[in-house]
Amino acid sequence: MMDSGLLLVATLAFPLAMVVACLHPAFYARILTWLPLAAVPGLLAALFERGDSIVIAPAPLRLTLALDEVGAMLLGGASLLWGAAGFYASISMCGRPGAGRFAIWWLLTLTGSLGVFIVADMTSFYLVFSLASLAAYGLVSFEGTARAQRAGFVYMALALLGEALILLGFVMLVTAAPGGNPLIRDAVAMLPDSPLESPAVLLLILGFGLKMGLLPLHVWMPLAHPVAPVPASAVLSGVIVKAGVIGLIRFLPLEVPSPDWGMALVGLGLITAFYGVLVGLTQSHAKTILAYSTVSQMGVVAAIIGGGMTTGAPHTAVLAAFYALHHLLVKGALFLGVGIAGATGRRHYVSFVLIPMALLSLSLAGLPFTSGALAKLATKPLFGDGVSALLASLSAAGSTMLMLHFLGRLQLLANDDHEGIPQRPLMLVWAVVAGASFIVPWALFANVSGYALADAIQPDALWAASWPILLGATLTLITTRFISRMPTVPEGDIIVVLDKLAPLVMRIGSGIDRTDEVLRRWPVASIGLLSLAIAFGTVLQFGR
Amino acid sequence: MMPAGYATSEGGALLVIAVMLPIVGMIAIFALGLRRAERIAFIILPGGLFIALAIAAEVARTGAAVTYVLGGWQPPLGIALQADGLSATLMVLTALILCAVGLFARGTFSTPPDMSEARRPMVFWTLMLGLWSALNTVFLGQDLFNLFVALELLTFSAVPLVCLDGRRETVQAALRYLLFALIGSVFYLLGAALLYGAYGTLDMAGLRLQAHYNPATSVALGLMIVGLMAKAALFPLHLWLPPAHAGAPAAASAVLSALVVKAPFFLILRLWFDVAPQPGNQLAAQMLAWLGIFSIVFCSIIALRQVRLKLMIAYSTVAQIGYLFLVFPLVMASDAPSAWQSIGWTGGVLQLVSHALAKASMFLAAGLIAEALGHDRIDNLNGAVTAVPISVAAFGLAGLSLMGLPPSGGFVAKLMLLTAATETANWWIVAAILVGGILAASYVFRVLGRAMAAPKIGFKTLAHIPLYRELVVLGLAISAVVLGFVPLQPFAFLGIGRVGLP
Amino acid sequence: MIGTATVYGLCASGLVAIGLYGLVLHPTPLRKVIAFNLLGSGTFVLFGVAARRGGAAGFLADPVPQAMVITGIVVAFASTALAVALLLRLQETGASSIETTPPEQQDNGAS
Amino acid sequence: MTLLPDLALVLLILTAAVWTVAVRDRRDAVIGFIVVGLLLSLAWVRLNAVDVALTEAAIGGGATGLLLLRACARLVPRPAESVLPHPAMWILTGLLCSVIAAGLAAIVVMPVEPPATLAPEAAANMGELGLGNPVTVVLLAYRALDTLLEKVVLVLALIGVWTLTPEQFWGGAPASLRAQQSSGALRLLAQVLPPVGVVIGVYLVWNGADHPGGTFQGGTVLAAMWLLVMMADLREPPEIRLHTLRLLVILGPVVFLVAGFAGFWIANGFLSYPPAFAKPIIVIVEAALALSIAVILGMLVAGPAARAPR
Amino acid sequence: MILVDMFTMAAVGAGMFFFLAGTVGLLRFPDTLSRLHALTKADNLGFGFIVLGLLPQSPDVLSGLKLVVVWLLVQLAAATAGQLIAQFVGLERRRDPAA
Repeated sequence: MMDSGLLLVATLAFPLAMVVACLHPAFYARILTWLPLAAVPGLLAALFERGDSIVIAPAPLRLTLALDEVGAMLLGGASLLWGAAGFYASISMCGRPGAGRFAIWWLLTLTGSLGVFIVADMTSFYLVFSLASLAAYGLVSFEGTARAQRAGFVYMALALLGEALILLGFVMLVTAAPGGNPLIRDAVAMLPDSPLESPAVLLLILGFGLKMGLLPLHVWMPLAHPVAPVPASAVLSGVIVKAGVIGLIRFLPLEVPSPDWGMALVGLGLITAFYGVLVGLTQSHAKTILAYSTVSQMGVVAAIIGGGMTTGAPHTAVLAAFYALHHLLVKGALFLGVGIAGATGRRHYVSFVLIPMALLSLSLAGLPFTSGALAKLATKPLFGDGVSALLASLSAAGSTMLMLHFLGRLQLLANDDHEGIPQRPLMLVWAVVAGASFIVPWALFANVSGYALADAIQPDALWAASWPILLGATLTLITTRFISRMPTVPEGDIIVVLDKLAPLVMRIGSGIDRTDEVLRRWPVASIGLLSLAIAFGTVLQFGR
Repeated sequence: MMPAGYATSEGGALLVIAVMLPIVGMIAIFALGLRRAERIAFIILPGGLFIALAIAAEVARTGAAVTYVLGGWQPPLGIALQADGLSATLMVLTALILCAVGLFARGTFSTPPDMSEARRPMVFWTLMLGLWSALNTVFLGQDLFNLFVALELLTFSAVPLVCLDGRRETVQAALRYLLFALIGSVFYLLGAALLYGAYGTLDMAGLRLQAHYNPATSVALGLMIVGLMAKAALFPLHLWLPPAHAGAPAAASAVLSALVVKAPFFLILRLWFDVAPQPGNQLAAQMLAWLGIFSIVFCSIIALRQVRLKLMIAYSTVAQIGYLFLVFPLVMASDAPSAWQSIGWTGGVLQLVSHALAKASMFLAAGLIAEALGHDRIDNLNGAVTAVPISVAAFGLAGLSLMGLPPSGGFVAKLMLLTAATETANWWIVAAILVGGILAASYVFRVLGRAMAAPKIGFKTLAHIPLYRELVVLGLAISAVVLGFVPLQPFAFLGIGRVGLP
Repeated sequence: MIGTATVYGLCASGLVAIGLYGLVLHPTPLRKVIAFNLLGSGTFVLFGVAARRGGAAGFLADPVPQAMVITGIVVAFASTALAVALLLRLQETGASSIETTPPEQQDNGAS
Repeated sequence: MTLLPDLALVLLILTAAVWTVAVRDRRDAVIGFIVVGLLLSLAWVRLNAVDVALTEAAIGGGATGLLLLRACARLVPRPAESVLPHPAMWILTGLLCSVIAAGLAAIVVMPVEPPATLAPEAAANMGELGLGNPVTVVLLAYRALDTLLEKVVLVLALIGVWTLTPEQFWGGAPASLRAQQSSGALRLLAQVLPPVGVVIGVYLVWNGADHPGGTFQGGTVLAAMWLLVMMADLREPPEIRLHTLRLLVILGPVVFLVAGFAGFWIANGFLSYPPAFAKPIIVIVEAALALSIAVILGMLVAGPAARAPR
Repeated sequence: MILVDMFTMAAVGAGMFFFLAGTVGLLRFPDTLSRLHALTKADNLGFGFIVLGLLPQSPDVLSGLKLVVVWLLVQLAAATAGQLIAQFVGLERRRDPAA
C-alpha cells in the first residue's frame, strides 16, 4: 500500500523528528499533546508493511530495516501500547513540572523500543537497544524522589552491565562473520561454526536475560517499574522488557537443536517464574506486585524459548513472540488500570475497576477464553510432555495466586472520594488497551499456532487452562492468613544483599582515592617513572 | 649510506606553511598585540584550517605522503617534514578543535576596550598559536631531534596556559607539569643521544632501515617511550594532569586534554611502529597495554569519585588515554597484512580523534556550566539544564562518545578495539574496555542526573551565555557523534604513506 | 682500551644519576630545577661523546650533535627561566612545594 | 696515562655535582652548579667541541647560574632545605638512578665500529655555503628549522614568564636587579666593561661563521653586559609593554623567517640559501638572532613585571 | 726556541704554584676576608704568570692581544668581585658584630 519501507523508516524517524522539533520552544511547550502520535507510524507499519530488508545506508554501513512476522506482531502491540500510554500521559502528565523533559525521554525510549523489532543489522540493533535501555532511565528516575533515584541508580548500573555483556556477545558473533556490520541472521547463521559459540551464547543470554528480568539479574525491575508515572510504568513493564525477548529470539540459533543451552534456559526461566511469584506474594504495593509478575512471566517466555531451542522446533520464535505480545498488552492494561483504580471511588470500584482488572489479571494465569489461555495453549507443545510441561502449568497456578494477591491489594488504592470517577478519556484509552489484549491474540491465534480457533474451546483445552487457576485459587484460600503474616521481602529482594556491600564498596573507593593521592606525590611518581623506564628497557632488551 | 628517501613533493610547501603560519601569527600578536591579538588570531585560525584541509586533500589526491625537505638538505643531515594519512587526519583534527576553541574563547579573551593590551588575551592567543605550530611539527616531523624541539615548544605553550589565572593551585599545577614534562623530555633526549651514538642518524626512515636489537636501541627506546608516557600522563605517571587540566581556563583545558596529551602518544606510536626493530616486542607491547588497562580502570573510578566537574573530566582524560595504549598488542597480534590494515590500529586512531572532539566539547561545556552557575561542584549542579540547556545537551552527547555508546565515534572505536581484542584473545583488554565503558557511563550520568534535576529554590543564573558559544560546544559534541557513522573497517586513508610492515 | 670519549661517557652517566636523584628527592622546587640542569648537562655530554667519537672528514668532532647540544642548552635555559619564574610566583601565593592540597580543600573558583 | 687529566676532570665534575645535590644550603647548591658548569665547559673542550664549551660557559654556567642566584636571593630563607626523606625512599631512588646510570654506562663503554657519524656528509656539503664553522652551518643551514623553532621556544618562554605577571602590573617593568646595596666598584665595572663586552659579543657572532662562536655565545655576552648595567643600577629593566622591546625580541625570528621564506623565491625552497649569498644571509640572520637572544635572555633573568606601568 | 719554551714552563709553573697556594688559603683560612685575600692573590699572580708564560707561544700578534685582553678582563672582574664580597662582609659585620 505504501512505498516499500517508508513506514518502517518513519517508525524511527518520526519520533526522532519530534525530539528535534523540541528545540523550538513553541513546540516544546506543547509536546505532550503530540505524544500519542509518535507511535502511529509504527502501528501503521505493523499493519501494512511486510517484507525483506530495506537498506537505508548502503555498505559498508548497512543500516538495514526489516519486518518479519515476529517483528510485526511485537511492533504492532508495542506501538498500540505506546500510543495508548502516550495518550494517557498527555492527560495525566499535563501541567506537571518537567513534563517536557518527560516527553523527550519518552520519545527517545519509544524510538529505541520500537527500533529493536525492525532493525536487521547488528550495529543498528545495538544502537536502538541501548537507546531504549538508557533513555528509559529518564522515565524511571523522573519523579525525583529518593526512591526513584535509588531505582534509577540500580536500573542504570544493571542496564550498563547488560549493555557490556551484549556488546561483548555481539563482538564474538561478529568475529565469526566476515564484514564490519553483518545482518543479524547472517551472523547467527555463522555462530555454530565459531570457536566462541559458547561464550557468545552465554553472554547474549545473560545480557538479554537481564533486560527480561531473569534471575538473578531481575533486581532492577521491581524497583524501577513501580516508581515511574503510571503510563511510563505501563510501557516499561509492557514494552521495554520485550527488547530482551526479541534479543533472545533474534540472536539465539533457535533452529539448531541445542539441548544443553535449551534446558538451561528452560530451567532458568521456570525458576524465575516461581521465584517471581513467591517474592511477589510478600509485596504490598500493587505496582510492585505487577513488576514481580512481569519477572515471573518473562521467566515463562524464557522457558518457552529454551523449550524450542532444545529441539530446534521451527516455530519457536513466532510462538514466543505471541506469548510476549499477550503479556505486552495485558501488562500494559494492568498498569494503566492501577492508575484508573487510583482515581475511582468506592462506589464505582467494582464495575469500573475490579471486574476488568480481574479478567486481565487472570488472563496472565491463562483463564479460559482470554488471550492468556491462547498463549499458553499455543506454546504448550514446546515444553513437550515431561516435567517442564507440568512445571509450566504449575507456574500458571502461581500466577493465579500472585494476581489474586494483586487484586486484593488493588482496592486499597481506591480514591478517598467515594463518588470519584476517572477522567473519561483515560477510561477510554484503558478500555482500548484492555480490549486489544483480548481481541488481538484471538485474531492472530490461528495464524500463529497452527491450531484452529475451535481448538481453543475444546473441553481438553479448557480443562488444561482451568485447573491451574482452580489450584491457585484454592491455594490462595488456604494460605491467605499465612501470607499476610509473612514478612515483606524488600523490593528488589537480593539487591538488599548488595546494599550490605555498599560500605565495602565505599571503602574500596576511598582506598583507591588514597592510593591515587600517594601515587601523585612527586617522589612516588618519579620513582615510578624510573622503575618503568628500567623495566621497559629490560623488557625490550631481554623480553623477546 | 642512506638511500635518498625524501623528495619534496608537489604541495610540500603547505607543510612549511602549516608549521610557520601560527608562528607568524604569534609573533605578530607579540609585537603589535596592543588590542589586535584577537583579530590577528582570527586571521590565522581559518588560514590554518584551510592549510590543514589542503594537505589532507593533497594526501588523498595523490594517495601518497606529502613531503618537504627543508633547505634541500637530505636527511639525516637535514630535516624533512612529511604528512601521511594519519598526520593529515590529526592536523585537520587539530585545526578544527583550535578553530572551535577560538570561537568559544572570543568573548572571554578579548582585550577590554579601556586598555591598550591586557595580559590574558595577549598570553592566551600567542600560546594557542605556539601550541598549534608545535602540534603540527609533532605530526609532520621525521627527525627525532626536530621532534624534541617540537615537544619543548608544546610544553612551553601548554604550561603557562595552565596558570593563566595565577591562583596558587594553578601555579603549583603548572610547575609540577613543567618539571615532570622536563623529566620526560630529558628521557627522550637521552634516548635520542644513544640512538645517534649507535646509528649516526635521528631520521626515522633511516633508523627504521638500520635499527636492530642491541642494548643501545633497547635502552634508548625504553627511555624515550617512558619519557613520552610521562608527557602523555599514562597511569601511574598522571600526577600532573588532573590539577593542570582542571585548573586551566575552560578553553585551554579543552585544548590540553583534547590535543596536547595526544602528541606524545603519537610519537610513541611512531617510535613503536616506525623506528623500533621489527618484528616488535610482544612482551613490551603487553606492558604498554597493561598500563593502559590500569589507567582505564583506576582513573575511571577516581573520576567517579570527584567532587568537582573539571577534575572529573581531567581524570576521565587519563582513563581515555589508557585506551590508546591498548593498540600495541592488538595491532601486533593481528593477522592483517600490515599494521595499518588492522582493525586495532583504526580503532586506536578513531579513539584518539573522537576523544579529542568529545573531550574538547566536554571541557567547554563544563566551562559554560561553571560560568552560568558560578561553581562546578557536581553535587550542586541542579538547574544547569535550565541555565545552559545546550551545553548540558552537548555534555551528554560528548559523554556518549566517552561511554562508548552508539551512535558515536567512541562507540565505533571501542567496538573496533573490542573486536581486535576478541580476535586476538586478549581477554584482559576486553574486560578493561567493557569495565571502562560502564565506569565512564556512571560518571557521565552522575553529572547529567544532577544537571537535569530541578533547580533549587532561589536558583539564579550568574552569567548570561551567548548562544554562539553554546553552539560551538554542541558542534564539537555532534561531530564526535557523527564519527559514529563511519564504517566498521580499516580506513584506507589512514594507511596512506605508511610503510608496510612485514 | 678506554678512550677519552668513554671517560666522559661515564661522566655523563654519573651526572644523569646524580641529577635524577636530586630531581626525585629534593622537596623544594629550586633544588629540583638545579638537579634538572645537572641531568640535562649529563644528557648533553652524552651527545658530546657521540660527537667526539664521530670526528671524521677533517672535523675533530661530528658537528651535528654539537649543534643539537647548543640547541638543547638554550632550551634547558628557557625551561629553567620558566621554572624559576613559576616557583617565585608560587612563593608569592604562599606555597612552597609542589605537592598539591587535596582537591576537596581547593576553592571552587573555576572559569 | 694520557687519560689522567680527563679522569681528574671527570672526578671533579662528579664531586661538584654530588656536592650540589647533597649540600644543605640552597645558595651553596647554586654555586656548586655554577662550578659544575665551568668544569663542564672544560670537558667540552676536551671533547673537541669548542662551540659547545663556549655555550656551556655562557649559558649553562653563566646565565643559568645568574638566574638561579637571583631566585635564591628572592626566595624566603627556610631553615632546613634538604630534609632527608625516609631511608627506604632514598635507598630505592639511589638504586634506580644507579641502574639507569649503569645502563647508560654499559652502552657508552661499547662504542660501535665504525663510529656512527654525519661528519662526512656535513663536510661534503659545506663547500656550497662558504662558511668555515661546521657547527654554525648545521645550526643555520642543515638544521635551520630546529634553530628557528628553538628561537620560538625562547619567545614562548618569555611569554610564559610574563604570564605570571600580577594583573595590575601588566605592561610594567620587572623588579629591579639592583644589588642590596650600591657599590662603586660595580658601577665602575658596569661603566667600563660594556663597551668591551659588546665588542666581544659582536666579535663572537661575526667570528662564528668560520670559527668557534656564534649567535648564542655572542648573544649571551651581550645579555650579560645589559644585565650588568641593570644590576649596577645604571638602568632600570624596561617596561614589558614597550614597543621597541617587543620588536627587538622578535627581530631575530622575523629576520630568520624572512630569510627562510625568501628561499622560496631566491633559492630552492624554505630555509635554503642561494650559494652566492649564503654567507651574508647567514651572518645577517645570526646578527639579528644575537640581538634578540640578548634581549630575551636579559628579560628572562629579569622576570615578570613587578611594577605598574607608568 | 728552547729558551722560549723554558720561559713558558717556568712562568706557568709559577702561576700554578700561586693558584695552589691560593686554593690552600681559600680552604684553610679562618674567615671570609682572609680567604678573599688568598683568592685575589691567586687570581692576580697566578693568572698573570700563566698569561705571561703563554704570550711567547701565541702564533700571531692578534692572539697575543687576545690573551692580554682576557687577562685585563679577568683582573677587572676579579677586582670588582673582591670589592663586592668585602663590602658584603662588612655589611654582615656591622649587622652582627659577633660574626
